[in-house]
Amino acid sequence: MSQELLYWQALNQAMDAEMEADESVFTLGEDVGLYGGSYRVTEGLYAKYGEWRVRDTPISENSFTGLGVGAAIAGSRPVVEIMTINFALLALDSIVNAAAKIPFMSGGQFPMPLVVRVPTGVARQLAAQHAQRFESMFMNVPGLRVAVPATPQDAYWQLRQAVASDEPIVLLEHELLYFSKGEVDTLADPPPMHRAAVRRAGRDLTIVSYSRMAMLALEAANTLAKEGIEAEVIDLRSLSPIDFDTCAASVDRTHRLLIVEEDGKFGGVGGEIAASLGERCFFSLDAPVRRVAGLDLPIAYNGAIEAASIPRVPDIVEAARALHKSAQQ
Amino acid sequence: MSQELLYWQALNQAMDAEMEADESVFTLGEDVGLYGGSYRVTEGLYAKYGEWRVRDTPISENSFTGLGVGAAIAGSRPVVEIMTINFALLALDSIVNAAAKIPFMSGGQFPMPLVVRVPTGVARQLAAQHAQRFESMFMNVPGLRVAVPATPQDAYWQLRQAVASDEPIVLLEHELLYFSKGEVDTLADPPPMHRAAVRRAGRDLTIVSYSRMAMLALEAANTLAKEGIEAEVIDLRSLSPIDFDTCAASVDRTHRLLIVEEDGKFGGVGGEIAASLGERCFFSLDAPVRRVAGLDLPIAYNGAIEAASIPRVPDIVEAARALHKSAQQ
Amino acid sequence: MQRETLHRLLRDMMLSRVFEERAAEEYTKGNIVGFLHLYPGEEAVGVGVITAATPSDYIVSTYREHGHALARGVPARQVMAELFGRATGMSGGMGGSMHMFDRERRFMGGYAIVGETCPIAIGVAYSVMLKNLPEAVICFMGDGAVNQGTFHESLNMAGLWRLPILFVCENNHYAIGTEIHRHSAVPEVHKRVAAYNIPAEKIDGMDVLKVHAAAKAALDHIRRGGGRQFIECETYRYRGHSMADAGAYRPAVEVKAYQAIDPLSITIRNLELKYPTASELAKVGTDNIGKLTAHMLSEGHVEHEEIEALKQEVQKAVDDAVAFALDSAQPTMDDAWRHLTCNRHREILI
Amino acid sequence: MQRETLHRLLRDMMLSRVFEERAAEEYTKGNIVGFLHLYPGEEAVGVGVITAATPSDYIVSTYREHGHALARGVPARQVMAELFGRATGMSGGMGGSMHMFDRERRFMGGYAIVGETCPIAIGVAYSVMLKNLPEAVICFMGDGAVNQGTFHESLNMAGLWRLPILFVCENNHYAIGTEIHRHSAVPEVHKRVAAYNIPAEKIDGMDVLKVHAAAKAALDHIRRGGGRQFIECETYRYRGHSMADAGAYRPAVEVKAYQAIDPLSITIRNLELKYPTASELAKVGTDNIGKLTAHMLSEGHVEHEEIEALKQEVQKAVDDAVAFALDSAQPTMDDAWRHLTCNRHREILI
Ligand SMILES: Cc1ncc(C[n+]2csc(CCOP(=O)(O)OP(=O)(O)O)c2C)c(N)n1
Ligand SMILES: Cc1ncc(C[n+]2csc(CCOP(=O)(O)OP(=O)(O)O)c2C)c(N)n1
Ligand SMILES: [Mg+2]
Ligand SMILES: [Mg+2]
Repeated sequence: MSQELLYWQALNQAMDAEMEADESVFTLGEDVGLYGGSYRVTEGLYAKYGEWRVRDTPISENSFTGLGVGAAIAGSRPVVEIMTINFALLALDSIVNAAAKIPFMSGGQFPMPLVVRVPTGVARQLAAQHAQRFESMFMNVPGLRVAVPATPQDAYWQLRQAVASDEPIVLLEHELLYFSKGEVDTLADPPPMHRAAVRRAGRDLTIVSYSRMAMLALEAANTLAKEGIEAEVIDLRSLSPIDFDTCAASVDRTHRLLIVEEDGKFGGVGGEIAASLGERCFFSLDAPVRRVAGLDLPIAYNGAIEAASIPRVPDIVEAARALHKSAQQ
Repeated sequence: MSQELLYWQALNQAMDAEMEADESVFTLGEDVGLYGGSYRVTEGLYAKYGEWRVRDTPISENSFTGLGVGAAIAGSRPVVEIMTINFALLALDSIVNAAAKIPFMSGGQFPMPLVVRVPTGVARQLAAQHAQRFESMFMNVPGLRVAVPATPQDAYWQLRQAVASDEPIVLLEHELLYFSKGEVDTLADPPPMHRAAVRRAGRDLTIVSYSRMAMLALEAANTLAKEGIEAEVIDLRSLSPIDFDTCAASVDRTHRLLIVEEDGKFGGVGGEIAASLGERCFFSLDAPVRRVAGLDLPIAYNGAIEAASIPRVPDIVEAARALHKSAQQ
Repeated sequence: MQRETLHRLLRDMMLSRVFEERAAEEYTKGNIVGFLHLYPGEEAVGVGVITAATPSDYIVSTYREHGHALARGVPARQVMAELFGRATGMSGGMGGSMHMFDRERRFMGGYAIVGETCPIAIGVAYSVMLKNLPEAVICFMGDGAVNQGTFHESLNMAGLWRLPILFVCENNHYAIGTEIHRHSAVPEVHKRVAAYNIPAEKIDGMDVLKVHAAAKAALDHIRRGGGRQFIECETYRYRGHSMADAGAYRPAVEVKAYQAIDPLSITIRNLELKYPTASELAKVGTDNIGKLTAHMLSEGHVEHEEIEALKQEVQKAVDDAVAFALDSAQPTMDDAWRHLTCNRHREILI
Repeated sequence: MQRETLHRLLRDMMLSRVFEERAAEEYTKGNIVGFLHLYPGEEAVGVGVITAATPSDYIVSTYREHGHALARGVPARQVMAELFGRATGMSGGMGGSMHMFDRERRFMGGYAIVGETCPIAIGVAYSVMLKNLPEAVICFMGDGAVNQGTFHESLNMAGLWRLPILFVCENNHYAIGTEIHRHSAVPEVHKRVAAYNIPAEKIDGMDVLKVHAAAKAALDHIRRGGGRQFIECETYRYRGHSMADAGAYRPAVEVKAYQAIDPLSITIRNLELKYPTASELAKVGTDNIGKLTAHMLSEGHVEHEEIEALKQEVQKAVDDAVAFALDSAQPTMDDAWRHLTCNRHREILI
């Protein structure tokens, strides 16, 4: 059954479906209840499931996330919403020191069916403390998984898969995607949660990206096609684990790799991708792996500076063009 | 004036020198005062400078680090000790959202002479919650600097430079280095704080490493030399910024790059190094860049498993040998 | 209280109100973007407290700080220009609504992470102690911020070391859509402060005179070495949490009830009151209200025309601020990089 | 109180004491490595509280939890084997001294991040509420943990939602080398709890009977739906903070004074006391001590020989535990990977 939905509606339906199917699923966070969630993801659930299963919390990020950890080891299935990634820094102890470690350090005794949903990314002029990305912070944490749905369909699938999983998962939802639209088939079988999607086939170069930037990369690919450059666009869908097989297969065919990420370049997600694929595809690469990334600058409030601080479609086009040219020399 | 000192003694002398020279320098943290610091770095300072300049704090990591931020913008020069990196997760809000952002988001109005000293790394069977590394978490934060002294001399120099700087700096001190010994010249002019050091020259491959692993890489190089393989060993000394020039110059000569890091491989420091140098030295590399890194596994209490979870000298030797061989084919 | 002070209180409140309503308009026009948290209804708190500070005191504020900056004497032009993201703004257009700084006026910033003002403010206070100066630090926070760990940690240190700090809780009963009874096990904030050995009291935050008097007493006490104080000011915001919020979670009767005690109207009404003569007063005795009335009487009260004049002055200042902001240049990328590296001086890094 | 319970209290305290002293020895021999935080002096707290729990209650503990695990009924063998890092240990050798877990006994772990027990325990309690079961959660913390933000945040939620949880503060007056007066503005922990609408009381943590009685009453109340409770148990650790700490920051007279009220000796002395006859007692009246004495009398007391037998039993258990640990296999790398992915079931990730 396919319908056109906004990204937030897809998440909302996924939450509803999981809560309806399993009484042990509950959600909590600031203003997820009566208010319906800052990005409307939990809209309608408070009235339907009551305050115990849709819990408004005080502004206590570390402890309500830790509450999720405790509930998870006691047999419940919590979905914690942290209002934005910027506040998730306050909850890293619960996510990294507790959730990611307990199954291992207990000698495999406990499940950790915890989902942490986090709006993230650079939205519109929210300034330095409200426009961070931090994806890479969650990658260097064994025991934790990180998913980055870019489409309403993936949002629906991956949230349901996350709730169903017994491992702790951080779901990063880009704030500018909540009102993007797409077909959602709620009955179709989803692909594995962490498999990358080839969003567009192409022979000339591979663009690896994720979340909102994957959508920009697709736009860029369309522009490039008009110039005769056929870019293959891979949307990673997951940052931990990363589906390097899909990426490597593509690079081995195209011989060029461009990585597009919104986070700051230095120490960002792209470093790991470039390093891993650079090693794996060393002999098939015709040119250095390139990264188009956010500037290593905090996000300014000023709109023009903000816009120039993260990749835009022309930046991707230009980098792809240069990569394509250099590879032909 | 050169003397042989333990790493912690070098830090202690650096602290003392800075506190003596400048009244606005003070230090705070858990048990830094009466107790003298978990790793003795602040030994003797409480008696000498009194409780206001050597302040024992409650167990409140985020707030006493934030206290440092506030004191820094008010004209003092705080040196915050967080007892270990594992607890620094609790203080990331103060470090990342506040210290790293204030100078920028105030439009350049405020200094941020904050030093955060943090014991880190895998020591001896401290288990999953006490053996983390997290270096890469601090790299993707524009506005923040990260130093990783590996020798008593660097510990002395870099702590003094950090205190003198008006930018916020995280100083990562490996727990197993505190009792390592080395010559310390307190009068010599230090190199720039973030410049890498070529610890050993070599023509066959470049090993880039930092902190304790740089010392292990040196050991490995000595073993390799006996087999006729001459490895150049670069100790980065700093993880933000990284002195890529020194590294690239070496790789362009040796044509092979091995990165040795103690943190987990996936999403770790090595990714950025491999990506940056892989791009820059693409045409001079004869073989894929290799990373020898910690396993992507939490650290187990069990000693044998712990030891196998991070690089040991033979692991480095073996990887270097393989790289050397592959490059000759 | 000086007639001058009374006028200043009134003027600052009016300025804040008019400024904020204009900011809302400019937001609708697209001149201001992002999160915009407005202050109408709460002016008596910020104005009452900040007018009690001396120039040597420090202020640490939240994302709802335009009124605070104005009361601190930052020209409306610079505040508005910051909202417009211009180079002439308080933070050079880098910070926007939530991050206004003015080092010279010791306005140590607006912070957008709830609870973050507490650690930063105790740090400023710690620095004051190190310098051994008779200065006080003012730390603002909302009722929602009280549940953040940093509140607890920081107040404990402030109490333990008797730091020179005045904590001001702007209790408007809501953390975005969550009412205080639904976020705090003990909704009387000042009672929670007993856990930290910090003298605390609750003040009517709709009454600027009471707020001002309490803040003045507290700050004087602090500057004399008395250490940490806490005031909870009960107040109300008339608008939604930010421009993105319609405030639909609040019953209309509640909003209306609080609008009936608008701190601006109350101040004007009080100042306009025809007071009894001194001899009449003496007969009444020295009860609380009498005391205040007597005091105000001795200072004189304002005429209706003066209020009109103030209104016009304030309106002009805000119009001028908008014109200034619109005229101001945008910051450049070079400015941004310069701000990031502002503390590098001539330091050679590598 | 049942004679049986009295004996159990004594036995568990003895076991904990002997176990810990042996652990210290094994540490010196190198059989145990890493951080080792021992419990001597504090046994009355853990034993008093945990023996008051039913099997359906949950326990969340800190890094100083060996005595807690033993009191919960985990065989000494598994506790010791964990200290030795063996595959037969409570956590398969992955966790060590600071991370002991026993899912079956609802021993939900030892946590080494100070303050972390609070959020985890309220989460377990929240889950109990969701399941609507008459179960209680016990959350341990030290006096130093009280200053961590999570304490504040979690207690607020526990108070707000009346979660079925008993917080137990093991107040041994020190956070490593920092005495409580130097880390807490209000050193009476139970008073700080007033900020969260949680009934709190202070108990003599050197008296196992008092601790047991208070915990029992609290847990019964919680299981009957009464919600959140807090007890502060004043106690003392005889050793340094961990094996790495000589405890030189404490005056010798202080340590000696507390050793004179060793909870073990006191319990033994109490149990051995020659009690007055019932009629003699009746004349004395029903004062506090009298009440307890009467109660104990009615249940009977232990003979000196029984205590000797207990000592031997406990010693044997600990010897056996060490032998077992030494005999046990080391976990393999495969085990470690298996533990990391224990929740992957047959899930296909990519
Ligand atoms: C740590 C953190 N969590 C959540 C938010 C999102 N947020 C912004 S304001 C706010 C409510 C704050 O309420 P209160 O402290 O009462 O201040 P008020 O807005 O009422 O002035 C929330 C939850 C934030 N900015 N920081
Ligand atoms: C967040 C955090 N900060 C610091 C430490 C280091 N540390 C371990 S135990 C301890 C003292 C804790 O004191 P208390 O809570 O009173 O417990 P006790 O050891 O006295 O039982 C400290 C500071 C830690 N483990 N976690
Ligand atoms: Mg509020
Ligand atoms: Mg203690």
